[in-house]
Amino acid sequence: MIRITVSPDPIDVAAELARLETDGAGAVATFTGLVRGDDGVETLELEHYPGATERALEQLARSACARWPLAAATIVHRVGAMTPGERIVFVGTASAHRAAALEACAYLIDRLKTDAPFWKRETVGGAARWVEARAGDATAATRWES
Amino acid sequence: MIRITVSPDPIDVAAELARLETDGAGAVATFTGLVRGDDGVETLELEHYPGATERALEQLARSACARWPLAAATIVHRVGAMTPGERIVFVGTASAHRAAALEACAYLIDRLKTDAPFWKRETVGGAARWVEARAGDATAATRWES
Amino acid sequence: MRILYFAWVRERVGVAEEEVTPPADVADVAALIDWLATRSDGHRAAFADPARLRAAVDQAFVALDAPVAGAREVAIFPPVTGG
Amino acid sequence: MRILYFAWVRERVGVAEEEVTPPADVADVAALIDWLATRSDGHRAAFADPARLRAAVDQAFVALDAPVAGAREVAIFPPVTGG
Repeated sequence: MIRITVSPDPIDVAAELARLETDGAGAVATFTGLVRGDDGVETLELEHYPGATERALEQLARSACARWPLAAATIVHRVGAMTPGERIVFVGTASAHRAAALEACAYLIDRLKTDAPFWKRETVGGAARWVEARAGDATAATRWES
Repeated sequence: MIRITVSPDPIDVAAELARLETDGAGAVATFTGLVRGDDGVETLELEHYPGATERALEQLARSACARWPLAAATIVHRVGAMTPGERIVFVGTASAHRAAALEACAYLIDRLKTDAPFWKRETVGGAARWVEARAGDATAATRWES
Repeated sequence: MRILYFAWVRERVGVAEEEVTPPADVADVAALIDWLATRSDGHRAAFADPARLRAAVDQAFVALDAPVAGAREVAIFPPVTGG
Repeated sequence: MRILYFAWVRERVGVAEEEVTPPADVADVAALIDWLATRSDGHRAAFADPARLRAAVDQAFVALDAPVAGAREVAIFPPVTGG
């Protein structure tokens, strides 16, 4: 079962985990990304492309389900303003096989970084700046091409 | 920070996740193993080697911290009697780098399957049988040798 | 044709979206961007370095040489930085 | 020397642990298992197929040719199946 959520609400990982577990598989893998306070970041704002974002995440989850035998794939991405320590993104997979759950989870977060229309703006010392895309993210995403 | 728990109590994944998140890294990866009800399994019992088990898990977590830059590594393994759908094992890692968190999490669960003294006994149709070790688990564990 | 802008592209252009009717010889996204650049100083500043721009046509990511004929919605934005 | 048994090895032997004093010529785990096998029919049944046995000496996993001289605790058990 695929679940996609893009919302300004805080991410409830316990609830997401519980839903993945009830999908009846023996193995659940998750990844949670948190706002980092490095370099004096005070707030982070996430802008997205409504409609296209949900569509991109849905396609990404479908492609994971096509590559691995998954019972469930969940992607939750927060948008709007948040502060260091808060959750930005949660990705979870459930499968009968632990390798499938673990690999699909890594795939989803790697590809999400390059394939979904989100943009981060950090505020440091009261000044806002758009975060630049990192070459390493594109490299991580390409390792799944085959 | 390394946390090892071997206990007959149910595993509280929300609490474990919260602890991993407060260790201050930006990336948290988890794996949860659940008792599967395949083939009519009614109950599962986990036997362990008290003392040696905790020591093996501690060594495993330390070796993960030596291989990857982790802020935290948590292993929780349940022992005693449980029923399908319940959590047997939780592994969690926190790092500044998502690849480190994801890889270390996969490493911990792969190696735990072969390196820690636990034994499963299933009850099916009222009859108990010891679960046989799977060759695939040994193969998965060896991929981390280098 | 509806044009959407995101992140610093939106800020430089000065609007989040606009309705435009490009001339018939605007065949691909790159040509559309060149044509849009003439609309204001903000547009010109936003599109100064096409290597830093990405696009979607009707909500699907495309390369800048993708055709725009028949498109209802074209989005122009910087490389994505989510997750 | 304290000997511990786990899982079906424990069930076949009939006890979870016992204190033994093997003769001086019992040098490694394999020899210890052969010597323990003479203690009862249960021991003999538990140790019938050494390929299915694993061991730990003083709580560290070892191969069956590992020495037991000076060991305080030796555990004998089937391949592990946790996780």
